[in-house]
Amino acid sequence: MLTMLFDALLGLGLVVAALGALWSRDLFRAVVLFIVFGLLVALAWIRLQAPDVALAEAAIGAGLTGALLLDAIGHLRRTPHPEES
Amino acid sequence: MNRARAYASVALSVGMAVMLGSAVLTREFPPFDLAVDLAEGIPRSGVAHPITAVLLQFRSYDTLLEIAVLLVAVVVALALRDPTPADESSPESVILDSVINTPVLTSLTMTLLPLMTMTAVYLLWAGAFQPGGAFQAGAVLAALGVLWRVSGRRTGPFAANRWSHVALLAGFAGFLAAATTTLLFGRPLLAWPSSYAGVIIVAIETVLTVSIGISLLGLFASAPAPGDERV
Amino acid sequence: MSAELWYALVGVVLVAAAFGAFMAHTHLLRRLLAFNIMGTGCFLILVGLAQHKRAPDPIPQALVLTGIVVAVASTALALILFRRWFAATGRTTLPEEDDV
Amino acid sequence: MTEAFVGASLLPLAIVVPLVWAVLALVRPRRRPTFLVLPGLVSWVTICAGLWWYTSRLGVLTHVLGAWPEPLGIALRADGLGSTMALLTSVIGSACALYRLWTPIDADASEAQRWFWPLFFMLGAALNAVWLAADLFNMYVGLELLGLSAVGLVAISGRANALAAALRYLFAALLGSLAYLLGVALLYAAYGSLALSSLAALAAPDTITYVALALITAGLCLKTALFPLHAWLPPAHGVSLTPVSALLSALVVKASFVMLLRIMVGVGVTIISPSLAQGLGALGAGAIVWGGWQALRHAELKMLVAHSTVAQLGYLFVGMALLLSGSAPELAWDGLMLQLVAHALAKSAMFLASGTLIAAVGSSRVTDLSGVSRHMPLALFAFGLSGVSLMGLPPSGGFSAKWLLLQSALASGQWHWAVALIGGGALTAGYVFRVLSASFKQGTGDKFDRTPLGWDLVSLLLAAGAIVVGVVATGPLAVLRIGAPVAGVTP
Repeated sequence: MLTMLFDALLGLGLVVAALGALWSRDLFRAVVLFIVFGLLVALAWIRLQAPDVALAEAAIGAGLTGALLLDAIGHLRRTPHPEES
Repeated sequence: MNRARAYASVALSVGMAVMLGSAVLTREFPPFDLAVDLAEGIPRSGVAHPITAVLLQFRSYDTLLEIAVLLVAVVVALALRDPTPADESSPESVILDSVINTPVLTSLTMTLLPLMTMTAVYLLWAGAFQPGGAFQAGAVLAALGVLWRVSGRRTGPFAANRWSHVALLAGFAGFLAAATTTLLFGRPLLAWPSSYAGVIIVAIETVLTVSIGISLLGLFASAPAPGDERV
Repeated sequence: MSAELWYALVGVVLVAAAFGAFMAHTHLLRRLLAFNIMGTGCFLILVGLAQHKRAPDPIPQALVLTGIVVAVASTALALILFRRWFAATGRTTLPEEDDV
Repeated sequence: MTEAFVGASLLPLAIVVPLVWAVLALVRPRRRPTFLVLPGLVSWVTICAGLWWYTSRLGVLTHVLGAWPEPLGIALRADGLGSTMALLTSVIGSACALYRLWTPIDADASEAQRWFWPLFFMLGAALNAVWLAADLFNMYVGLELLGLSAVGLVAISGRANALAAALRYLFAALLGSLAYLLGVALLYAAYGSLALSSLAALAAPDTITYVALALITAGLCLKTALFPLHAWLPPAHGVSLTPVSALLSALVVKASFVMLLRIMVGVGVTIISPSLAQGLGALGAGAIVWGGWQALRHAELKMLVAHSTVAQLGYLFVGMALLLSGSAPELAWDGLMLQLVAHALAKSAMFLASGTLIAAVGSSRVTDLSGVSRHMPLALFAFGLSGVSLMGLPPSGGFSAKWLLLQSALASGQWHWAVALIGGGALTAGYVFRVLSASFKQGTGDKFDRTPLGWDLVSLLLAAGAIVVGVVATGPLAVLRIGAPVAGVTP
């Protein structure tokens, strides 16, 4: 019962985080939500009994991709081309 | 975002959801289970952990091509930042721009450095019989490198020097050599004799870990920085 | 409903939402986010559906590991091109496509 | 060592050898590593020629990688189509490599072009990996390797418009391969296998299979630039370095098409409805008309040639429609195969010749070609010769291909395709003569730059190949029928 509740909440959380990452007005917030999304997916992989994928997702999917995207946004913000928030 | 575009987006989403959802919900049970073949193959694979066995035995060719994909991404990264000889006097300035130099982060990195290195080694070793392996270990190494770089070190592991170049190529080149050598003995590509398979796989995973770490870090570190407008 | 099927369905919703966003956005970073979320949804479908009413299947899990590395390589490549493009033109979208 | 073993060992070598040269070229990336590249080309062509010869003698060759039999492991498989495409890849690849080696080093050229060679060999390995693949997921990895190296090659010319083209190409490629991967995920869930051979035996007409095939088709059509999903192609093929344009148009877009062909004919043939196949053919006909029309009115020479690729790819989809829904699939198969081969040769020749003309005139506009006929007769002749094959005049390979497709359409009573096939030929004649007539106009000035003789030579050889394939079509066609998954086709 408890695990079912956990699954339900996690699934919901995944969709909410994804929608936030996809449609948030602020690009920085979108990327942060994407990293949150990656960490939540790692939990989902553990529930799917895939600890290897969970490890890779947390390190690469959330961590490295997140770092790359944050770095790119920082680059956009520092450069004097005020095109996009 | 104009209204028409938003409606079109919703329509595309709904269409995709209906299509995929109907496929997922009507799926019948598959006629056979590959897991049975897999369980029979594991004892001959030289590793105990099934995922590692799939990645470096049953579908090792996929992994070989995948490392090539990673290498191509790094090559393009290098090509597009490529410092011309004239620029080599100040390669650090490119990096320093993306640095967030804070004392907390610096001391954190110093603490994490041994810890993460140990984690990477552990993951690599564990991959033989439980979750872990070259990719996870390589990712931890790369994360370490990213921290190292972000905390303001100039001599990062991906300073464009000869050693990082060697480490970058070693994984793919070593894997390719190990894959091809079997042909000389009249065996198929990647068909390592089962008595040596365990050793060979550990060796490949070790070089791959370093190469994957360096490649992932290279993708991070060689992104062109602001002010670098040579196009 | 098994947990596996549930996560496969979550994957369906993720792919669908991200596909719509991919087509709607012109900002290349937003498209890249959508691509990554779509990929993750695809991986959830691959593993979840294969394991539905079955023991954990290492094969799709290994495929997903491969897929994650390919995805990060593609993302990094896209970001490098994007930053070059931005440095050269100051644009965050492709030519002929208006800003959002 | 048995003959069969030697033949089967050539399969992995056709992929490994270019990979080895990619590594060698990476050790110290240089702009013109002639003495590194030449042995690589020779061994590559030798291996692929050997593979083709063994396939023609022994039939379909299989190499079980790691000695793990399918479906647990992965196999490489060389049927007639696979080994012919591998041979073609090594030959056209070598021609483009020679063109590149003969290119004078421009001091202003971007340093990024030092990385041409590793990417070039990776591209060659990826192409061979796709031609010889027999596993759905392995095809995905091969296609990604191909896509990323192709995007890299477009990007390294370094100018801003090349970056835009590379980005557009990359995003289309990413979306396309993700759609493909989704389809593969569904097929694995439905059948528990990724090997094409086992899926062919299992495929059933249920919802999940249809959705999977729809996703795979959509994704691969995007990657093949089927009209109306073609918008990414002309800029990417138009702005690249000339040998890169040639490789992309001649071979790279065909990779996703061959995958689609293998899946449609192997897995889908019994469950695809004829109307669906007709739909794909209709898009192909649309491509023939739209691509031809755009080529007729485009101001820049390389963009004209790139639009011609959009049009010529349309013939492939018309051929696929005839293969899946016509009553003469064996004729459609032959026509399709010849179109693949003849277009690859003709289009690479045309791009290389165009690059030569542009370099001589110093302008990429068609109207600036006036007077070039007297100064660049060889390049112009190569252009015209490849044009003969593209528009389908006898005795070229393009003629035989279109003639076979036409016969297949008439035998099936599908007259509408005949209209598209003949109309497409007229449009092609239009844009080829547009270039030729511009070149034969009296020039205003006589300032033409000298170009290397080697450039003319490779484009002439490729164009001659496109003609010769038509003359000796029966030989290659017999090989191309080996292992063909079509009823009534026997070698």
